Amino acid sequence: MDDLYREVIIEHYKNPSYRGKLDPHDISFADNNPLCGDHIQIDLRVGTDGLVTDARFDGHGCAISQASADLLMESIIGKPLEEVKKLNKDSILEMLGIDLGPVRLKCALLSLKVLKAGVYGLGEASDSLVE
Amino acid sequence: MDDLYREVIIEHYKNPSYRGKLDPHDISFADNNPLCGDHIQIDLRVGTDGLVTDARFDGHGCAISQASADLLMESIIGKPLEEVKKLNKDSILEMLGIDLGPVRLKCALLSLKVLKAGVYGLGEASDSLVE
Amino acid sequence: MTLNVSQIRKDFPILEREIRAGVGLTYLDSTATSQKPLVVIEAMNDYYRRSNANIHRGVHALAEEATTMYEGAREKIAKFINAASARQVIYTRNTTESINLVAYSWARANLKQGDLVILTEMEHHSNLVPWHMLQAERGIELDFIPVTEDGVLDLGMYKTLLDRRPKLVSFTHMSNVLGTINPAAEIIRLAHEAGAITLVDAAQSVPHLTVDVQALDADFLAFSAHKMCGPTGIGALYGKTALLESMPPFLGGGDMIKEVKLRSFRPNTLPHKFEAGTPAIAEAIGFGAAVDYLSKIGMDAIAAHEHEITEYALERLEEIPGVKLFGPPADKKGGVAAFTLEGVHPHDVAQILDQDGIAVRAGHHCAQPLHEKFGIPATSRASFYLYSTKEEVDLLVNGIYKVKEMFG
Amino acid sequence: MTLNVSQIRKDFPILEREIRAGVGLTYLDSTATSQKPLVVIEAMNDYYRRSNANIHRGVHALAEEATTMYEGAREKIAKFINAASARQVIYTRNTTESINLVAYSWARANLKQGDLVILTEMEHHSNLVPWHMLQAERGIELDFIPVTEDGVLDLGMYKTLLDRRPKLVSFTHMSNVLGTINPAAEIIRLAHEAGAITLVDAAQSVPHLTVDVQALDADFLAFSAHKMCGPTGIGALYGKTALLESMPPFLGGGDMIKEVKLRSFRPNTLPHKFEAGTPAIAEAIGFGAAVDYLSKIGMDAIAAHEHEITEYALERLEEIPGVKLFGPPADKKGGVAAFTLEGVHPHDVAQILDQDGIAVRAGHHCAQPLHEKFGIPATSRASFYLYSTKEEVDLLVNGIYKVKEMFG
Ligand SMILES: Cc1ncc(COP(=O)(O)O)c(C=O)c1O
Ligand SMILES: Cc1ncc(COP(=O)(O)O)c(C=O)c1O
Repeated sequence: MDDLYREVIIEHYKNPSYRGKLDPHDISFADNNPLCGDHIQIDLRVGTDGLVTDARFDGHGCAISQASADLLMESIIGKPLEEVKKLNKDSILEMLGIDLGPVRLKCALLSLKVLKAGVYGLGEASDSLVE
Repeated sequence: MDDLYREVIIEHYKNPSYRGKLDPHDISFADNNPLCGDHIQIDLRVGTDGLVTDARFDGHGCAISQASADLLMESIIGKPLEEVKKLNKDSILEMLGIDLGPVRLKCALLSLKVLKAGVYGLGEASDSLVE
Repeated sequence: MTLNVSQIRKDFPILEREIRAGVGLTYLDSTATSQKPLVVIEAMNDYYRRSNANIHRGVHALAEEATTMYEGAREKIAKFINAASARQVIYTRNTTESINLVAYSWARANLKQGDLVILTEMEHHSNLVPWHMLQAERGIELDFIPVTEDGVLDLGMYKTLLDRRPKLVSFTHMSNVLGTINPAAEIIRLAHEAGAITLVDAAQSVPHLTVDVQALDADFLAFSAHKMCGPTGIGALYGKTALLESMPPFLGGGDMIKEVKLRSFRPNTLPHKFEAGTPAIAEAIGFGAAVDYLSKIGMDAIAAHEHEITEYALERLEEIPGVKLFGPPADKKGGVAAFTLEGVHPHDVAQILDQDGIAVRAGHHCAQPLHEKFGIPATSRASFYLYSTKEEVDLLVNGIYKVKEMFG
Repeated sequence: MTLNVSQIRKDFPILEREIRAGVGLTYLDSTATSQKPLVVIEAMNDYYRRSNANIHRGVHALAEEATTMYEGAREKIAKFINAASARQVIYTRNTTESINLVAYSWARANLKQGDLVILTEMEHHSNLVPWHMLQAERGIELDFIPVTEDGVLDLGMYKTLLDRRPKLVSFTHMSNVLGTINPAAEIIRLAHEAGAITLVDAAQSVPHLTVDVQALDADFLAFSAHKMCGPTGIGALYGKTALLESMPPFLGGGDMIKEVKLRSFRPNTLPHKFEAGTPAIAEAIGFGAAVDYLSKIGMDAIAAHEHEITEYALERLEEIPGVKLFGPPADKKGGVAAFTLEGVHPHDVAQILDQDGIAVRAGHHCAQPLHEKFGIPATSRASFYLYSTKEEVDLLVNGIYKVKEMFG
């Protein structure tokens, strides 16, 4: 049926591999999607060499937001933080393999916004982080 | 040419009979037309029997506002205050003998508003006085 | 007094639109914003093509025309809610600005630290955040009439709250999530007995019910044109004359003044005192046309039609396994059906329905605290208006079955 | 780079209108509000007929479309004034609300008793009254850059005022009465050197000149769509990002929040933090279309055309015995000619011109203190835009001779 709901998205939504929390963690950040109230928390462990050694997301949201969080966690484990900082809108759309209108885009990008705000040590996850 | 500028209006504008101030007076009130900044002051003398014995207007404004002030003064001298209170939009339009759109109407009614606010002893000349 | 809905639908050009090739529009999102009939679109069109000018201060023909149309619309709107005078109707951008006007002007002049404002747990953010801001700034106190499990206000608790002598009771006439129609006249009567002023958020009631501000005895009442067949960019605040006259101005600028000196000004009389700068002229004219349109059809007939559709929708939705409905039964509510579907996020419900051109809204509908109360982050919401049909309800129900299949 | 004015006039349906039988329209009141080209009217029309929905929170096709159009317009407007990011453009109702937003949010958070705000003697009421209100509430001080006899700002006096370390310098880029184009970049540079923030009232400059907020280094800049071929009901406030981010919200309600609890809220990020409730969606789209229209013609070409018309108008008006013009010569001003006619009140001038379909404005043009400075209560004002012609100037001049005859 709808491209938006490719098998892979429904699969990651129903059976996420990286849902949960990390305790202890080196970085933790949480924020909401103001449009729908969806909430995501991301915990990271980072090695002394600056590589992400483990990552988890928690919270609630739609299939798009949950699947993209799961895919995002998968993609950053083993990567240097410097590379995580470079991720943007296009990285997420590529992982999802779909096109999104402006409202659903916010769902897809929530986890990346939260991730980057955490990595940069910001007080707030703003849209400008992911453009 | 234009009905709005009937002879009588131009005449009362150019040669008003009741322009000036009264000192002493029993009632005096002044206000502005917020739309154009025109200003009118009205002074009245009232006899013990409640009849207006003399009336003057002062200030500046367009032909319509000045002519209607002059005509208004003329019409109230000798009248009881109670009757003055009953004057309204229609009384003025009748004196002028013309029809007016909403903006010029404010010019025509400024003197009546000021007169009635003074007669009622109000703090402000509001539109509701002349409808 | 039944509506000729197929005729009415022809008044709304958008209802003929294809959302995508071969897929028509099933618009079930009128609570967010209504669609616009051609007469409203054309009224603004005509204004721009024939009469456009700035108002009040101009003496040329266009300015006179525009002023007459702008003020004529105010008369219509006043009559629509049975205000005693058009001067009691202030044009604003929307319900939200109307409420903020009261919060900035009336409340900042009248409320001091410790003064109590009563709201309800079912308020839209627009009737919460202005009071949060005032609480932070002024130290006023807020308390809330609770919402019961079945989605109505707990009036017993309200009476108890009134013992604390609130200064203001501000509440929604109709919930945009639960659909609950609150007993506004009673709430206002009790508030007045306790010495409080009242503000009615009528964003959902004025579009859907006959609202009579004098019968309600409302002190302030706020609504938006865009939810009642009118344009975006304009709303209204109704207020009692003595209150409005006693209030300081809100925004400062052109038109709201009687006289300006370099270092001071005198405010204008009502309603202009609260309308600073060039107003939404075309929008006011569109608002007037919307009110004409609704009046001609008749608000009671519209309410009856919506009631019929809502009753049918609740019945059909209830049958679907996994669907949970929120709010009271049809006889206590307007045309709103908010629900959750087990195991599927409301965003996904809305997105999949959209594939079939069915427009419902998903999220917290600007009522996060209410959703929190019910322990859910979001709902899907279908809502109805004079152009809604039972066939559209059937399409919705079929769509929900499709969603279940995909996520099954 | 001369305009094809007869072609341009065809874009504006109203210019074909008859004011009364056999009398065409000579519209010389664009400073009050401009006329609208068909593309702008049609953009809003199309929106209501095809895409109307509430924005941001909807996931259905119409909501996505409306959101894209609304935010797309913001991008266009940002580009038009060369803002670094669309996030720096806040939609408001008009210039007046933009200035009030700064007065309520930035100024109330940053100014305390005794702090100095510098304005000018040629300000529109919209850039006076908000500061009068703050003065009454907060005890800030106001001072004014004087206007010289020939209608320009006295920059020497400005420099002296700056020694008093103002917190804010708020001034008009172009006077709506004198037409004076103020040296905004220099005023801002000097203000910054003195440690002050700047607010530019660009209501008359953005419609008529190329305005580059980055080249000006403006901190805040306010303008209205209706004066630049766009609809009523919408305007904009540009601000520097750091300033806007540091400011508390202004109006509270839907859309401007990130999260709402029963007793508290967190504000949203820019630009949404300042846009509460359902915004003027159709109007934003019309605003975007207006900016497209002006960009296509080219602001420099428009300014050059207006200059030519203004030069001609001043020359012709000056010849008329009894006419007194206000403001600097044509090379220092935009397309405005304010004048008095000896022995005739400006209202009467305007009214008699109207008989021939000539629309000029008469009054204080929301600049009472400036008129007081010149010792007159009112002026008549003719103003020009991209569709104005020399033939219209000739009609105006003939009309004034008629007025003289009537009152002669
Ligand atoms: C210089 C100036 N500032 C401010 C304004 C106010 O604009 P608006 O009425 O659109 O808020 C105007 C126009 O009337 C103006 O000419
Ligand atoms: C109950 C209620 N109050 C207030 C509002 C706010 O209306 P607006 O966004 O038009 O200001 C809405 C609509 O969104 C509503 O449903």
